[in-house]
Amino acid sequence: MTEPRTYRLMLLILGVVFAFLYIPISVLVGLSFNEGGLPTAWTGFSVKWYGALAGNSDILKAAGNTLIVALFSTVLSTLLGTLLAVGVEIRRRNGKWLETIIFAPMIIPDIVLAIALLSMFSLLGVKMGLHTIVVSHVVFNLAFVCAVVRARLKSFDWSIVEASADLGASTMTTLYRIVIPVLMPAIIAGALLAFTLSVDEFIIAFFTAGAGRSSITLPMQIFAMIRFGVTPEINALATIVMSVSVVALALSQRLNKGGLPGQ
Amino acid sequence: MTEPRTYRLMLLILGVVFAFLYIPISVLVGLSFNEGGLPTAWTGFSVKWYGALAGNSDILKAAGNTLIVALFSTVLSTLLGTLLAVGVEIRRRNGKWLETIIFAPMIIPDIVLAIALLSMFSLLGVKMGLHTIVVSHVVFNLAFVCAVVRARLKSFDWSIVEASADLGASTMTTLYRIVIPVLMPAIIAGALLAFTLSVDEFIIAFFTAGAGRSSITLPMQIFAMIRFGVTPEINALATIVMSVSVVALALSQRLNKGGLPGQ
Amino acid sequence: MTQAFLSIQNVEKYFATVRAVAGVSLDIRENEFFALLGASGSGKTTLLRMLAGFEDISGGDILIEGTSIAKLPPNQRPVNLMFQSYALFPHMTVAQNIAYGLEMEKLPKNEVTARVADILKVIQLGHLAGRKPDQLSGGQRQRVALARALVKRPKVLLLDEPLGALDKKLRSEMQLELKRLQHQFGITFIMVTHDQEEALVMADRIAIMKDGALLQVGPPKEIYELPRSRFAADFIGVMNFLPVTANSGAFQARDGSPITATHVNDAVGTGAAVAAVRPERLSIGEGGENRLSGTVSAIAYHGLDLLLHITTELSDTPVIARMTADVADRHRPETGQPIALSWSARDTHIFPA
Amino acid sequence: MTQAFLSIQNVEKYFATVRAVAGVSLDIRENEFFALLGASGSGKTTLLRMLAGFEDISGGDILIEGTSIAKLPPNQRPVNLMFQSYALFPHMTVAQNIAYGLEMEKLPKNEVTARVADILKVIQLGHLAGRKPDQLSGGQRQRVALARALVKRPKVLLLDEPLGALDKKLRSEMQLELKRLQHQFGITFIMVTHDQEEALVMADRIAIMKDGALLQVGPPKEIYELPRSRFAADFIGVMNFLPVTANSGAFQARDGSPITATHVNDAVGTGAAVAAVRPERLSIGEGGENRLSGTVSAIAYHGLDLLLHITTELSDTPVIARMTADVADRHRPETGQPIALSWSARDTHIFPA
Repeated sequence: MTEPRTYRLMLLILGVVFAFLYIPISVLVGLSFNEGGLPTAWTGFSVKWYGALAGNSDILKAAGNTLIVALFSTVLSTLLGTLLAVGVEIRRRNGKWLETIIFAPMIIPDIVLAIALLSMFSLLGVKMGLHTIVVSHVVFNLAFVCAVVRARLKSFDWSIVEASADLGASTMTTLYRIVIPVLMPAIIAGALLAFTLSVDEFIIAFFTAGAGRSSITLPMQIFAMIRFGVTPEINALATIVMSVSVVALALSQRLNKGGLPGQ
Repeated sequence: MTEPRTYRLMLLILGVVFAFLYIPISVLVGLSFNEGGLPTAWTGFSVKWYGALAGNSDILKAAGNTLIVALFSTVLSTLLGTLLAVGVEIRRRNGKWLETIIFAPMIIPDIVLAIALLSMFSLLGVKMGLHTIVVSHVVFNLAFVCAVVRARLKSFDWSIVEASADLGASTMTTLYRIVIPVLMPAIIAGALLAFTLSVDEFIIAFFTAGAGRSSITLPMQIFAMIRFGVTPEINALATIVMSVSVVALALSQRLNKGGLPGQ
Repeated sequence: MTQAFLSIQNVEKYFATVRAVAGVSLDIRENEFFALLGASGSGKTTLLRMLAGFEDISGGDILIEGTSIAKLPPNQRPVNLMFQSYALFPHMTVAQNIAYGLEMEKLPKNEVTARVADILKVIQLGHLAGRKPDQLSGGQRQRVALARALVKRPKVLLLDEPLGALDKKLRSEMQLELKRLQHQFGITFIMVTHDQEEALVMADRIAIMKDGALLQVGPPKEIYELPRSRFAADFIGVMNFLPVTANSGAFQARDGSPITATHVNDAVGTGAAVAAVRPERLSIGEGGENRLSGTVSAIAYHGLDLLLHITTELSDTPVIARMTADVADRHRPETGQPIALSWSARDTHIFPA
Repeated sequence: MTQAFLSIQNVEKYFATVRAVAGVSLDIRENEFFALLGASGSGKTTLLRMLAGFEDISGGDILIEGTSIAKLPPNQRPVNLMFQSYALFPHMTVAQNIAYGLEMEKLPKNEVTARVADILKVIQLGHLAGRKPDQLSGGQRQRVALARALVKRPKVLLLDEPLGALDKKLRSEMQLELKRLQHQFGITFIMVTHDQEEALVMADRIAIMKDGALLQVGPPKEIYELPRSRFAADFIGVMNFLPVTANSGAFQARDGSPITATHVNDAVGTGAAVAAVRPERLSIGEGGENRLSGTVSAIAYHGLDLLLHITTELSDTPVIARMTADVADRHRPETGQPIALSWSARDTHIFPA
């Protein structure tokens, strides 16, 4: 398994495949700092396209909306997701069906979720706006937060809860002084994941934002702008969105080694 | 922690939150079987909207495209992802940087990946179509397949590889008779995950499909149709897409307990 | 009669329809070091968890100094448990772990500090007060867990396999250390263990549990030397069993030779029975009332002692005889050699077959 | 001189700059049961893995019947390894696991089938041939792993902690069973273990490893009774150490009393040294050349034997004396009692302090 030839083949595949990923990403980031803004020539380093973003009130509005949606949906989904994870773990005997119900949203395609929520809000006659995006993102994020906290709970030593009771603590004291502090890294990791998912999410936000431009978010803004081709502003915006995601998820992973979905 | 009051509160939260998820999904599925097709009244069970889909050549074309893209990208990303996972595990000493490179695509927002790939194909002057979607989906899926196989490799007992060599097997024999059979459930689980991700994926396909309608996929078709409101055909189409996802991921999870991202 | 310190009265436990503990009655004395000894599934841990309050009892009662504690939740019982996994709080330092139980009693801060410092001195970990549990060795963690429970000055300390997670050398050191601490604190200890040697070395009295019931209760010497059932004889230490035929109080081995025994179990009737004798009670040559001869089939050298495996007509499995090093020096046994052993009637037990 | 069967010649192993094995030379005889005994980190496992071919050697050579195998990959060595984890193939049945190694030799199908059936009979698992490894008990898995290696008829079978994963009772059964199988197959066994009792019971010869080097090589009795270093004396069994002062071949204990010893280590000079004696060699009363008196501070009852802990002026730690049950019956020792012990010069070792 460790013969040099096999390993060299592996490296080659790695190289080719990731060239397809990292070259375009690097080009995108590079161009966002290119004075001239054109892919044809490097005319010098500049942050002028970032400056241009700051001068664009549509984009500032979209960034503000994204932040509002992300913050509210993160706080709500973290609270609810943590409670659910702990609740499910305690009532493990209730078994499979509860878990299936909770994790199903991770399986349901985003576009189907988007249509379903849109129909729901229409049927109920709810006027759509940032609040409906927040509710939708809570529904969308909840399962992910719950999954991160549950992953941590799998290695949680429940005997410390019994030890706390044995030493004279009430249920509430045990919750505040033992359970929550021990779970805190996973809770924060879950929150950071929820934040990133919300910032990056396009299709659910697109469907549940309602008509007009007042509730537009950053991915929607990028989507709208791209009809006119990939401009330097889009590159700058994409670089910012990517940076936020990468930083938040790197933090999340650090806090919660092995508990990040898919790792 | 097990007091009835806490538990009842938990159940209530669970109920409210998941009502927001499951009621709209149920309504969507229900309406797709409603003779009249309108949310206002149930006029009888019917599969006529599914029949209507079968008579719509645009939709059939999109379904065909989706299948082609999903199959090719699944086969390629499963092959490459498995090789990578095994390679990385063997060269664990090369450490963190290799892992970061491989899993970064899971962190990069889809919309940024979409823009980067679009720019790349434009720069290279590649004519876009189904083939560019396939390449893009391979890049997008690879990290997920790799993650699923790696999760299984974490509990893989490498001493069986040494035992195989000790008993006289060559590296290739060990690979075919020991490593691949033991990893097979995870490889199939990874393939099913890749298939679902590819079927459901909207924004990368949208950006890398090129102009015109020839390379349209199902999520793109739904997106196009929804401009005219949520029609019974959309409900039927969404139900089909969701069923494919749910079945594939349920299978995947069964095959690979604990190895599915986020579980 | 004076009342027992801790009285377990006909306690039962059902999990759904499965009976885990079957009507156990047991009186434990003040300051006693008591061991519940049994294999996994014998109900010993369930009984311990009922004493701690983590399982409610399906029937019977538990009293401490005459007062029932059966209905009290765990945080109100004058009883503390040292968990097998130690269950230290990973986000707290050693000192914070130990202080936690005292803070729950709402003691003044300076008293908490003083008592934590005192017990840290006793367990000789004062210099590690600021460490987190994952920075401690297994033996240190064990002592912190013990201190955390002892600092509450419980009436009864429960210990769940207290030495199970330690390695061999450390375990035999901690056996005597735990016993010393129990004397020093004057607290009743109830220990659950599956390790018979641990129970023999540490406990004042041992209860052997099987299938949720008590099989035999007594001091270690009595348990080892006067087992009251074949199971107990086999479970503790090594025991040779020879099939015999019983006939109005006389016993015959397979080859017809008589076996005399001081300890005949009440359940022995007429017909098939077994005679039991420990390997260390067999000696070379004549000297005891009972005799056997055979061939040495294997010699297991343990340094300290030899164990001779002797094939004999008296039973299907080899008879095991212990030979101390000085005896071995004189006799120099070899595989294949014929050998004659004898043992006395007072070391012989008869059980039903 | 005839050539050795397996010859390890000045073998070294460096991991980066860390020396794991330091110039080990060792000749192992045909059909020998050899044990490499050491703590974790002593280099014993690295040495075993170099014999199997999983680590290449940094220096020296390994020969079997005069031919170097040092450069051969694992799949071409006439050597098989039984892994500590057993390393059974989880997707294959017991029979398929055992057949795998024979299939690699491209043997005809009917011969493979016959040899698998034969070895299944030997390990008495014929009825489980169709089971997967996860449907077997620990003891059964161990026997399948052994059969899978033995069926290849290797010249040397390497065993990595072969009984490490088994529970106590099963382990002592399997000790003699393994030894019996080794005799039956006539194959050289090299076992790595950290358990000194396992090495004493099973091996024909033992090598004690420490820091990558061999400390002492010899048969179990020699290793136990004639340790050539203080480390070896302490590592195997229990040993009492008494500080003494050496003066031109005469030794004085702390209280001035003379200690006579047959076994004086070459490295002992003038000044501080230690006298060593095993607990089972101390006896009550006068009788040996050496004497000590003290107070019984603790009695550890092990059933079979008592261990007396005796505080004495001769050393800081208590002296441990083993008392067999029949002696204890006569003397009835009690804590706090004064006691006088003696032992003979031929059981006394002197090591450098």
